[in-house]
Amino acid sequence: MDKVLLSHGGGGTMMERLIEEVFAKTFDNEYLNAMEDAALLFGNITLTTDSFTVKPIFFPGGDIGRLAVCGTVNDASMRGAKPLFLTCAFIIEEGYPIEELRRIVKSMAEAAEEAGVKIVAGDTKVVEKGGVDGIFINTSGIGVVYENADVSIKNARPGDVVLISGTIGDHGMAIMSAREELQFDPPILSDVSPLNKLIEKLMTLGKAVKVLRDPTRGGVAEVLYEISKMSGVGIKIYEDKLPVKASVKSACDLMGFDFLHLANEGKLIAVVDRKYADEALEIMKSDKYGKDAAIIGEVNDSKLVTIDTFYGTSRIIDRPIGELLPRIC
Amino acid sequence: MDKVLLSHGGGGTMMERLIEEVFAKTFDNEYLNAMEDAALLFGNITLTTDSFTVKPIFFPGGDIGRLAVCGTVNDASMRGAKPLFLTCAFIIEEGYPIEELRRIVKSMAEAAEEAGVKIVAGDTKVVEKGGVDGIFINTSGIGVVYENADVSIKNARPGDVVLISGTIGDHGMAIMSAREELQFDPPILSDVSPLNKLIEKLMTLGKAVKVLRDPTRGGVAEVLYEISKMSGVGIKIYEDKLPVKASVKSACDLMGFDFLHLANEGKLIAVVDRKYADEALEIMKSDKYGKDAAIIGEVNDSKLVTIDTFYGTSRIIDRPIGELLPRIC
Amino acid sequence: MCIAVPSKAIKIEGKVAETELGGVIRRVSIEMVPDVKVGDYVMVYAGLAISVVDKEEAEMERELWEEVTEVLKDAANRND
Amino acid sequence: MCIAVPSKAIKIEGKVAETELGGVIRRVSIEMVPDVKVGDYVMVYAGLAISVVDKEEAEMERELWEEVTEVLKDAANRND
Amino acid sequence: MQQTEMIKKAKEIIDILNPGMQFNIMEVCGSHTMAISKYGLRQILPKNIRLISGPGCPVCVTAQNEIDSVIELANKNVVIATFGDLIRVPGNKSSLQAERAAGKDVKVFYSPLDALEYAEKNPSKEVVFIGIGFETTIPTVAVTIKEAEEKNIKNYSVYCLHKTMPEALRALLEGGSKVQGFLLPGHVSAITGSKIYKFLAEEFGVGGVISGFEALDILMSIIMLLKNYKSPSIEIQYKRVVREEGNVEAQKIIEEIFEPCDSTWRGLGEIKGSGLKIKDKYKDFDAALKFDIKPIGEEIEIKGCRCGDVLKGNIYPNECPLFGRVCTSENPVGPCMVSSEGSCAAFYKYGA
Amino acid sequence: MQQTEMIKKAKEIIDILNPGMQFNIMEVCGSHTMAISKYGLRQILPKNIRLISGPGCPVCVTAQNEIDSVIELANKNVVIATFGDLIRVPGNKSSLQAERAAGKDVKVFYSPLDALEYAEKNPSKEVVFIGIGFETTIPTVAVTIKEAEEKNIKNYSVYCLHKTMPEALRALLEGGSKVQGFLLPGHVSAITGSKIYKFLAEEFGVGGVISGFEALDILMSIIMLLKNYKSPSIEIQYKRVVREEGNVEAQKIIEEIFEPCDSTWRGLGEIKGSGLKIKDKYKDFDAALKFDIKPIGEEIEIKGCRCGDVLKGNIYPNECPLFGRVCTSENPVGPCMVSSEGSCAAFYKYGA
Ligand code: SF4
Ligand code: SF4
Ligand SMILES: [Mg+2]
Ligand SMILES: [Mg+2]
Ligand SMILES: [Mg+2]
Ligand SMILES: [Mg+2]
Ligand SMILES: [Mg+2]
Ligand SMILES: [Mg+2]
Ligand SMILES: [Mg+2]
Ligand SMILES: [Mg+2]
Ligand SMILES: [Mg+2]
Ligand SMILES: [Mg+2]
Repeated sequence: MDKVLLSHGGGGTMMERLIEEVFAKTFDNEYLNAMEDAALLFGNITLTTDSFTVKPIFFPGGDIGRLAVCGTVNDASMRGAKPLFLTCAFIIEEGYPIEELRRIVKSMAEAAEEAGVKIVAGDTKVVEKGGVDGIFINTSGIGVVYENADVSIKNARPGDVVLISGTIGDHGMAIMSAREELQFDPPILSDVSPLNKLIEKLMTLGKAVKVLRDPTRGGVAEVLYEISKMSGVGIKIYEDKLPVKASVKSACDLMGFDFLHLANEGKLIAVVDRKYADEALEIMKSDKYGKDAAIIGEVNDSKLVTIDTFYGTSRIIDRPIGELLPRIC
Repeated sequence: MDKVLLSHGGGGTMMERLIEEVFAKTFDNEYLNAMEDAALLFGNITLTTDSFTVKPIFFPGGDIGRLAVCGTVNDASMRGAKPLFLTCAFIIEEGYPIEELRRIVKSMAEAAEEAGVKIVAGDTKVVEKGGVDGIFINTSGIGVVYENADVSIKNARPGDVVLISGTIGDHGMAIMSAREELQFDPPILSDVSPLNKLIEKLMTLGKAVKVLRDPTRGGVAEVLYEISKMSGVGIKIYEDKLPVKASVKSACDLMGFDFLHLANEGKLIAVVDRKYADEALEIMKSDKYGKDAAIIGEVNDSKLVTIDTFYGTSRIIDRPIGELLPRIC
Repeated sequence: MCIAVPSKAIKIEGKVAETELGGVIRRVSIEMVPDVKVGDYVMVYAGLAISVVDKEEAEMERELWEEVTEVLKDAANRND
Repeated sequence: MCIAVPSKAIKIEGKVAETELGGVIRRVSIEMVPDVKVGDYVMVYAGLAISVVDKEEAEMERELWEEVTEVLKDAANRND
Repeated sequence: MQQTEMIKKAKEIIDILNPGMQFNIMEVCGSHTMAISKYGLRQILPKNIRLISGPGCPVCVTAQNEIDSVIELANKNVVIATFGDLIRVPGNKSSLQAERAAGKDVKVFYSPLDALEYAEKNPSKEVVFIGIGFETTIPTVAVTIKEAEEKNIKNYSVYCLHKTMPEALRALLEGGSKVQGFLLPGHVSAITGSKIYKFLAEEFGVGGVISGFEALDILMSIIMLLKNYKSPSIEIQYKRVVREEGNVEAQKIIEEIFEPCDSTWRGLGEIKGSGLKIKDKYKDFDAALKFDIKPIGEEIEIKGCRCGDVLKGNIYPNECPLFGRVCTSENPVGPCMVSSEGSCAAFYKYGA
Repeated sequence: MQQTEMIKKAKEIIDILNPGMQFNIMEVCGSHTMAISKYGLRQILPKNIRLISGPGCPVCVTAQNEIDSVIELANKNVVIATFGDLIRVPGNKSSLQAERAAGKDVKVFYSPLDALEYAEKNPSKEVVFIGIGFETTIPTVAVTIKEAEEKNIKNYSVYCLHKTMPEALRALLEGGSKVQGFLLPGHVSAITGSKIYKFLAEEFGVGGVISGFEALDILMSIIMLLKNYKSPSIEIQYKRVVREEGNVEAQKIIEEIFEPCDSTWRGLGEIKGSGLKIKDKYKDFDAALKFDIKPIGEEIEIKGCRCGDVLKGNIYPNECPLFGRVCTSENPVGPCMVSSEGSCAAFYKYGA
């Protein structure tokens, strides 16, 4: 490992290693080591950060601005918290059209409005032509944990069930379609959305909600691996229960992708006490961003992340390495 | 205004206009409109964000890592607060040497240790070769306001005095020297430092400390203009009281810069109740980062930002526009 | 070694066909399958149609399956 | 139109001198001031030394100042 | 009938047809390898029926020194146009991934046709497509050379590392592989037709079924192999796609552009006539000539890597001492791990 | 004596020497303009002694269509090498700043010598230095052309927009400017010597003092002007730097490389013999020839901008109706505002 590779940023095993070896070991503190989507401070305040470098900047179903707000709103919520405040920091290439910048900022404002959060601090850097490709945005977010909540990546226990709030891989495929000039009819739109209202309702189930995680980079597969590792459990999902659009599946077949590796930006994985599984599913389905929610698996003590296939067999789920590459074999 | 220019990011009038017209109008809320270094949340929590894109990444006296920690530690402190937690988000160019990344991370950890803050959440993005020039870091920071503090960019009142915690322009000139291949003997080092310990001591003066601001991009001149505007006052400084290294002054003469426009990364401007001016100065001077502190001016009701020159005359201080350019005339 | 998937030819223009698969539209070269007609399914590999799917044979494969299950029946009978 | 500043020549190598000004070291072309010696001050403009500062004249300027202040004295006397 | 029910049926049939003795079925094609792992088909088969992976992953059989020569090419100020599959494959010192990170121009294309289009749109850049793969891939690459010639595109060439299948199978059997039947590659055969495999049955007495890639295709093919192994022949299960005569158009264009040459296969060594080179007539499009590049030096084995034995079907991946310890998907030692359809990768990813 | 005390003394002397009538002193050099504003010297002078700015800011006098031609050059796939001063100057449609943002290669150099070094190190790039400025700048640029020829550097050339001072002063006085004395440029004169100004006194009866740039230099020069205005002559206050004969070496190299030509000055119009062009002998280094560029079309006045009157000393900047309203440092309308040493910029920045 002597140079940073694209795969180090792709979500998956390469990234995990980079983070563990370079960042976690050096910064080493109980907050960071928790490996949560958001740190828990002062007992009930969540804090999270993410930079957004998506290409193209405007993609089917959204843009970098909406993504930057939703991504952090979602992460800030994933400890069972209500997100309240965001910061946003722009890095802009010299020569970037101000009109596009306005569109992005408007899109952020709308997403913030929808999520009910306020953008309270900002920063703007302009770097010389070629110093950055267009525009990057960082957002950090603060939330307040709901009363009676105890949500953590460490809380999954054998017997719990695993839910997803909707179809898998829409964002990743929307981006891919724009980059690889794949055409879809109807077009595949990114699912980029704020999930905090859905989570707010879900949190009425209190401690029955054990884990919340949004399957962004690395996709559903990576989140399952993270839960498995941090909770010390196994997870089994059912292939025939996975909600996925036919077109996303087709395109994956075409290019040799596993849709479990595709990024989602408006979905969450929840691990819930089995007794409340149906109730949780109902709550999800009642939300505008949870209509396609499904119970997709269960927690066991195998320590493995497996899938029950269509064929009545079971196999380990392929863990993403990093960069998603179209392939022919 | 149809394209983003380097000057829009340089601290100064162009940037002010971009922020007002594009960001502030759209995000419009009381926190952001306050135009403070850090937003004040829940009554006593400060939140701030900054992205760091400095070139070169390693510069005389510091590196992007130390800068990213100190910059946000300082901003988080500038409401009279004790900074406690940081997030950090890396954007890294494919191919960046991991060894350098390690050095940067180590430097961040050391700066965080020195400042007594914890890095509690992180993010890593890798973008393809050419998508970013080396490495950018965003940090966001959280602090808790000291009891009995009331520090705000709006609090300067005629009669107050203006202090600076040390020599002016060291960071800006250190960067310039590295970029323009200017040689200094002895070398000019960046002043990049965490000022929170100094501020902690200063805050024993309670409400006598009216304004705190670190003169980063746009330099001392820009901070004075911001205070003048947000507090609705005038400010007068004394040319013969400004602490500035001879070499910084010489290099400015050589290249046609005003040292009041140069960035500082380990200095603060404080506006203090006149009765406590000497005490504040003593406190600053007792700190390792305040040895060259000086009382440099006073607040008046002229609404102008002026300087009393060496020649017994007075003039308006040149406000920075944006990009600093070496010039021949 | 070869991820090829069947797609339906929905438009043909010279050496190129527009194909559709589960909503995915792709332009593919049909130089190697000159007889392809709109409505046909083609196997597409790396942008090139390498074979037209034979509907009758697809049907036959299903029949073959039925036939094979006869083995099962026979065997079951034998075991009786 | 022309920001030129005096710097001290501290080393001379052919057509180039290393100059120093308040700790700032710059290499400048001395093609236009071929007689410059180490220790001299040169006016440097955009990388080129355009003139050697004349120490005696600098002294004289100060004297000129003294002389001019005589005017003041005279005038003051006249006003008496 | 529902698919799951059909699978259940297939299992019952296989149990009935089970010859009892150890029955090795070699799936030649890497896509079969992946499908078998992904569907978990080994769990359906009785223990004595072993599915072993053959030399049908183009990345896996690409020799170490061939990869090195691609890296050398990347240093010649050209755009390396490649299938994504090749990006992470380590040569002796580097990989395309590392070269790209070091600033070399390496671009991933889904299709060689896209690479040609890119060359056409960027006439100031030299675009070299890295031709790896078997008979399925070869016509796609051939089409680009033909089109480049017709359109007089001068900045496109192909570095030809293609290999052909029959010679490798012959070499395997001559080397004494213990195989009772072949699962033959469906898409290679769509091009070649079935006749090229005749020698398997006729000379070596081993039968083969040309199979599709669905779970049922594969199970059906296994059933066909089990039914007929005593009177070995070459059958086609995947008739909807594969004709006996293959794709004649594709065969023609292959012959137009390429001619056979010797080629070194990782793990199998040099096999006479198992490679392709660009004919003299098209030498302007031959990157090997244009940039004076060829596989450098002797083929060096990677210490401890047993890819050769895996490719020959002598061992299962998890019998390699490096498997899962030193050799993982993230840090692959051998090409069988780095290729997404390598048998070691399949075992590592999916547990079997 | 302390400096502040000396200043106080100077003020007293000036008051004593004050001729009572309106006394206009034109500081020709932009650096004097800036110094005067920065030191706040107007506050020291009695109201009737007015310091007005002349045509000595190279950016300010550069014609609109000259700027346009530089922009055109930027579009010819060359590296525009320029002093920082020029970056923000708007032409009719664009500025170098905007062109750079649009991806054109515009590089700021502190010295033309650095630009030449850059060209030498980047032989595949065409580097064009934009030669603006008066006699101080000209030798620096001349040196680069000489060196480029000696070193046979083929990818370096100069787009020559240089102007010379005496002809402009003559034009001003012929145009009827009411000036009682000139503060003459210290560094221009270090090159030219004092003799080029003789005609001011001899033909027009207006005296001048070649002045240094310190506050005391300027005040001393004003004192000298006041003392001698009745018997006008050309004197040197800045003797430590300026010799009567100027810098002979520099004069030689200017003559070696350049020859006079007509030139258009913003606000003053075309002035015969007030420009320089590269001699035929060095035509390989003349970007105007190499890239077939020249100022495009007629010089178009900017609506409302009274730069011309400002440059002629007819009005103070704050008498221009656009000043501080439409025309600001951030959004300059005319070149007197955009140049860091323009008189409008000086007034805007420093309040006077
Ligand atoms: S596990 Fe790795 S080292 Fe072992 S045979 Fe497979 S690829 Fe080679
Ligand atoms: S203020 Fe602006 S518009 Fe008016 S003369 Fe000066 S530069 Fe021209
Ligand atoms: Mg985050
Ligand atoms: Mg996130
Ligand atoms: Mg900031
Ligand atoms: Mg770009
Ligand atoms: Mg997350
Ligand atoms: Mg900030
Ligand atoms: Mg800051
Ligand atoms: Mg993140
Ligand atoms: Mg770079
Ligand atoms: Mg600040």
